[in-house]
Amino acid sequence: MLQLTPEEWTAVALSIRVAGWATLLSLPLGIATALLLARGRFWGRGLLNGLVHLPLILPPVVTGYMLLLLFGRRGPIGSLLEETFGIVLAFRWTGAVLASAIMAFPLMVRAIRLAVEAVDPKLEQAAGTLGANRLWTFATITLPLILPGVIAGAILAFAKAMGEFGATITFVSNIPGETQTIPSAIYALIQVPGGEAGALRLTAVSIAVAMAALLASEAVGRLVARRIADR
Amino acid sequence: MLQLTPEEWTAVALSIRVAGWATLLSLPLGIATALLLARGRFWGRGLLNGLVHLPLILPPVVTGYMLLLLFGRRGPIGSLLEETFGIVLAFRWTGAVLASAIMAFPLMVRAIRLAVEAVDPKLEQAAGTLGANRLWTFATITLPLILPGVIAGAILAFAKAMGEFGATITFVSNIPGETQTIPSAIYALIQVPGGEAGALRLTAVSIAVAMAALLASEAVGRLVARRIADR
Amino acid sequence: MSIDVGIRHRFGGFSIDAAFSAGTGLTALFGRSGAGKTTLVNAVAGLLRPEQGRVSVEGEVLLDTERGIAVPPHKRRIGYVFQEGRLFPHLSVRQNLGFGRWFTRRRHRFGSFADTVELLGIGHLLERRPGSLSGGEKQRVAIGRALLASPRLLLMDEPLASLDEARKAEILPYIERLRDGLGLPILYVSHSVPEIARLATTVVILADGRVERSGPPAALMADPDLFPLMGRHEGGALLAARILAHDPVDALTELEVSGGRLWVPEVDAPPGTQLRVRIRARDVILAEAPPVGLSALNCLPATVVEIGPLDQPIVDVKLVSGEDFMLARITRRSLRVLALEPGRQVHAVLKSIAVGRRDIGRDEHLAEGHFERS
Amino acid sequence: MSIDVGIRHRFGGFSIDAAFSAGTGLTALFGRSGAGKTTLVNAVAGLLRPEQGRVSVEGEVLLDTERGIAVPPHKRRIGYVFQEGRLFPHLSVRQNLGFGRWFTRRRHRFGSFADTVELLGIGHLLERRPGSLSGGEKQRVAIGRALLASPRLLLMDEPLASLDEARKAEILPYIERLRDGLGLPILYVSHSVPEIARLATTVVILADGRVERSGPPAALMADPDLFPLMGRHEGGALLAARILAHDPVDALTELEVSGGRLWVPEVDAPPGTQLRVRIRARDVILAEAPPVGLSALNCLPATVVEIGPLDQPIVDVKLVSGEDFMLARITRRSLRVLALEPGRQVHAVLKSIAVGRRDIGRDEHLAEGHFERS
Amino acid sequence: QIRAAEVTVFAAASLKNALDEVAAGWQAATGNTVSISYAGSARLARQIEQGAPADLFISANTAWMDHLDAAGLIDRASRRDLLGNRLVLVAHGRDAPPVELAPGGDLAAWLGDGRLGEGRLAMALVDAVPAGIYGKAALEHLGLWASVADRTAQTDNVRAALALVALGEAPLGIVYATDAVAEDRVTVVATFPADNHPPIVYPVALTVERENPAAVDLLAWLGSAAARAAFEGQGFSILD
Ligand SMILES: Nc1ncnc2c1ncn2[C@@H]1O[C@H](COP(=O)(O)OP(=O)(O)OP(=O)(O)O)[C@@H](O)[C@H]1O
Ligand SMILES: Nc1ncnc2c1ncn2[C@@H]1O[C@H](COP(=O)(O)OP(=O)(O)OP(=O)(O)O)[C@@H](O)[C@H]1O
Ligand SMILES: [Mg+2]
Ligand SMILES: [Mg+2]
Repeated sequence: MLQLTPEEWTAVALSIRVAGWATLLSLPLGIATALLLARGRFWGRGLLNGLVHLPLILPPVVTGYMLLLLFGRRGPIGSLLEETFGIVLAFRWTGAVLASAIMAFPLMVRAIRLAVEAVDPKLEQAAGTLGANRLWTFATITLPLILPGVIAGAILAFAKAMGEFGATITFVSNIPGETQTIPSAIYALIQVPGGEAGALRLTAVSIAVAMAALLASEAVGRLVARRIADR
Repeated sequence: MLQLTPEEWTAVALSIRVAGWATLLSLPLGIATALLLARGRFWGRGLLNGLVHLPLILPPVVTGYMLLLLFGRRGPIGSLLEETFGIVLAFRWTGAVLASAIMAFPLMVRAIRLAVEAVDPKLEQAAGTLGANRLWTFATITLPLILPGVIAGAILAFAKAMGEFGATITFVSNIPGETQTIPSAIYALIQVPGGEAGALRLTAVSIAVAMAALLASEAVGRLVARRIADR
Repeated sequence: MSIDVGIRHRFGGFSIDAAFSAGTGLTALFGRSGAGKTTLVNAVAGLLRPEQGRVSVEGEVLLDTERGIAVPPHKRRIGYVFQEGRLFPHLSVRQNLGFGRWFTRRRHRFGSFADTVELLGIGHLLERRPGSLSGGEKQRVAIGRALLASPRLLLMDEPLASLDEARKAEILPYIERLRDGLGLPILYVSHSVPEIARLATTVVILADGRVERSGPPAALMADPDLFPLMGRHEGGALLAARILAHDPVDALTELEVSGGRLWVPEVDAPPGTQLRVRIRARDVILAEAPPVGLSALNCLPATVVEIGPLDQPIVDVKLVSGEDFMLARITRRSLRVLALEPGRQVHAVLKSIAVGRRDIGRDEHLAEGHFERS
Repeated sequence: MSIDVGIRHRFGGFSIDAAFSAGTGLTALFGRSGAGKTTLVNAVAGLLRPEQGRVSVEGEVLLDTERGIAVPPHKRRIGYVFQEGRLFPHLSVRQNLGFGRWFTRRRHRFGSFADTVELLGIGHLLERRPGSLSGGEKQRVAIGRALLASPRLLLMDEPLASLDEARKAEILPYIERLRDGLGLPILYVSHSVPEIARLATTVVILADGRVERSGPPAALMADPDLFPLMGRHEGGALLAARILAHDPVDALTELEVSGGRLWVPEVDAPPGTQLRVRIRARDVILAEAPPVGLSALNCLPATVVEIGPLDQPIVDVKLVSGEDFMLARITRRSLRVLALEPGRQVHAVLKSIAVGRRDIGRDEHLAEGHFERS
Repeated sequence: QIRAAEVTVFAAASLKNALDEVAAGWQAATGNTVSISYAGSARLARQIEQGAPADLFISANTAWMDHLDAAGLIDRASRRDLLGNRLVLVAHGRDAPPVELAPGGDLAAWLGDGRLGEGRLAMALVDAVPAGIYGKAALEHLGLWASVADRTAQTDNVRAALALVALGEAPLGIVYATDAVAEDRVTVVATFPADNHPPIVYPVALTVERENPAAVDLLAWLGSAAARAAFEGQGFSILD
């Protein structure tokens, strides 16, 4: 059953690559945003919070369309990026990374934020009295303590990225080998008669990959949690 | 700009209803699942965890199709429900509730689970020594302590349900007044040239509703968190 | 037997294998940091399930690993004042205090909310949340919470550790009342010898997870071997005493002990009341003849029965006065100067005020100790 | 002035408005539970930003709300032993201990890791995580962690509260060494009068957020007004003393105090060393004439200068012996029997062993106290 | 440009089977490579508007091709109607009896046998997706729309409508003939006359911004005999 065609394999590989990069690249920003939202007291906090949640609220097509308008070659940001850095996102796998990352962002931020809110500031204060500045305190105390949340956020993001379809196909289309991820491939397959078997196979592969990632993250998460548990 | 047609208003009202019920109904199950996953030590824990994450990993169409297979009138569960309880989900707004709830479930469970894992079991032990059995301990100690996570999970679920499109339309299709939620309406609008304005209006409404819910939940969350913070 | 505990358990590098029985009254667990006191108490409360063990309270078996019995904590009706507070952060102080009351049958209840709050001096904190309480305030709320659950056994793990002397002095008599008035069995962990001397019916000394000694406090406190553990200046004798009369003019009370009479600062109890009086070895001066013109009011005739090791600069001299043993700590030089030796008749001189309020406890139990000891 | 603190702050129902200055040495904060000790210490550490206040340590201004100065905690180089431990749960004991060392410049470092671990007896815990440590073990690790950060000011909030006597006895001399050897200023919160009497250079007594008294411990300990706060049996005099000679045979040390000579259990310091000796009022017996045939070795001639309120059953008699004030607590009856009155010549009799190891502290500072007092 | 030697085609998703076959033939014959992005016509057209690297666009309806044409994004000279399709009424089950399509009346009456019953008529979105638009037009033409307007179950694509019928969730559905061919759980019970609805055409055109000259060749290949065979094999009609 798992006899995938080369094209399907390409889609699988691409999906993993896209989901992996999307998770990895958005992680620092996700942590920073979670920290800001959990700890920050600034004007526009509510706005930022809303913005982060937008991709969740909007139908994916709309998000994809907005990305297309903004980051497309004709879009204001897209053209800027291309001119100044030579970075093209539209219709490239990098664009798929952007789309998945944005769609997964609210999930990641929420998970990390919950973890941040659970950190006892008294421990951070203690690190301060021992000479650690904010950055060091973050690196040695806060970050390790929120690690379970970071892992949970990362795995949510990865899973979401693996399954993301609407925004991705709208933003970067469905070009085999470049932007055709598993969900797009499944979509193409079920648009025509006789594609179901292929769709099923791809679904199975997708589940397998995501489950492997899930199990790995759970294992790491438990390990980390055990280390932290002050019990 | 916010001059919606009566049909669009119907879609807005329906979306709120669907998202609201989806959130409310899945909450108890979400809490239970989160507890099981966080605290349980049973065979099949990994499986349950995987199952919960499935809707995130799968392209929404696939999830919708599976729902159709299982909960359709001809599906094993669907027919059972209809025969024994007279509950019909297919082509009903109740089906939309089911689809949104399932799509939002992984988000809800993760948030709550993180909160459960942050609860200090020593406090629950203390409640035990004071005579509270497990149920009372849960109601008086655990639940209040995980409330911020529950609220975060609920708002994530609500937002997700407001934006859910793929699984819903596949499962219950698009029946104005019954199953046509905002995302379906938006989708229909952007399929035709020149439909952008309409889509934009609906998008704005959708954002407004979700933001209101978000702000409310944040406010409640802060209140709760302040009460809990043992700082 | 009121409490019967025997457990065996192993953590990474630490293993505990301890058993003790204690009658009614207050059983003090004493031992150095890391000796296993909290572990033992947790097993009694049901929070630790030891590899092997048996716990019974007033005849009811709460744990018996061999017979597979393990009553869950919430059915044990055991109040536990934790070493680290464990107040519920989301509940107000009032709600924390009332928590256990909820689950207590009306007929089991004792102690009123108002009285407990008053005693602990936490009336002004009732609407606060525990998060911002001071260390001592938290501890007091924790005590109140456990008491108000009206348990049938009270576990207290260093309950007074971060309280000031004045507050301690207010709470100690209350614990005595619980012990005697209500007959509530108490398992009490403390590093403070004065507290233990005053409160304990039985002392269990733990060292490295094993019971090193156990018995009535009188015997243990007078055991010079244990002085290093207790801090040398706290050791001494516990005498059973009875109130003879009060002298309202000088505000003194005359006690009868087996070896004679003692004047101590007024004790608030009617003549005839049985008391326990701690006489620290450090406070006892030995004299060849009853001294005159001295502000020390008490002088008990005594006979030297034993003299501690002479290689120490300070020597513990064991005396018998009436039926009671007493200890006096003196320098080697005084020993030589007074030419003390077993059999020698001396006089034990003691200031009245050396017997402070916290050295006098009510006691119905010490008598038992008496018999066991002899 | 080494530490200069003045803060004003208001929480819901509690307001603190306290200021004190302290020279080098150890400043003890003393006061009942909820008096505001931890609040004050937090302000010094920079963890609480008071509404109004000024904090300076050795001339460096750390906080001055008026000038808008607030040095962040991590730049203050202040070691803080918290009342509740606050160990990092995700780090091993070793990592917890080493945490501050990381951030300390090499030239500022003092104390070796190995020695500190040895002193605190936590060598066997190094690879453990704090979660499963016993209460006392946690406290010891917390002390080690603060010390190993090599701070220039040490804050200790009830650091020894849950330690056993033997462990305390090991740690106290170390704190003295920090205070004297390294000249490390220390702000020390404690409810234990013996600890304060032994360690403090300055005592600040807080009540209800206000400084009620502050000054050298000798003056405060001898102040009967403060006895209720300290627990009556702990009050007494602190005498400046100098070692005259050792008697190796009896293992006694002869001290010179202003009123005469005292024999106390051997002190491990060379002749000439300045000490402080605490003489509890409860331990002093007054005699009309130097007694004979008594095991009490010390007898200082003294003059009664003042007699405490006579409406109390127990009376504090203030004596002057040489240049020093002393206190004796006696019963009203003894007062009458001995017919004491101001001006009367008496003899203060004291057992050698009443001066325990924890009553003798090294002291370069008490002399200052002397002058301030007069 | 990413792949200079590669022709990029944006094609309506329903063409996948046939077009994959045609592309394989062209690749074999010319040695060129082709990469085809299948998605809904609306998506693809919007992407071309935003500068997508498409050389050739095959739309499932004329509206989006017209839209691009108006925007000046396609090579007007190259535009032609490539394929046609038929709209059919399908019923659940292997051997549902055929029905005669006659104008007028009530749907139930129209079916004569109450086959719709309480069930719904599965269609693609009637205001948005081409198959739905055509279906609604056909029903209106027959005067039946009013009776089924609130009995439809509309999906976001025609395959989903087919799935509803295949699973028996909806007794009847309106789909393309090409979809019905390969699904053996449904029976085509009627074919809508071509004049009942706007012509179902798949227009094709080169984009203005095409960067690969081979695209012209591929466009020509779409009219070749081999290509015709492939399209017809999937049930499409060849229009030119
Ligand atoms: N989960 C555990 N894993 C390993 N060692 C443990 C664990 N729990 C307790 N210990 C060890 O068991 C010993 C006894 O701990 P316990 O808490 O009973 O001591 P304690 O007598 O209460 O000491 P303290 O007076 O310091 O509170 C300690 O050395 C402690 O480190
Ligand atoms: N955030 C706060 N809100 C309200 N009251 C507070 C807050 N923090 C402290 N307090 C109150 O201020 C008083 C002083 O607290 P602090 O912790 O300084 O006491 P403390 O002297 O250290 O007492 P203890 O010896 O019990 O630790 C207490 O009554 C406490 O309840
Ligand atoms: Mg303990
Ligand atoms: Mg405090």
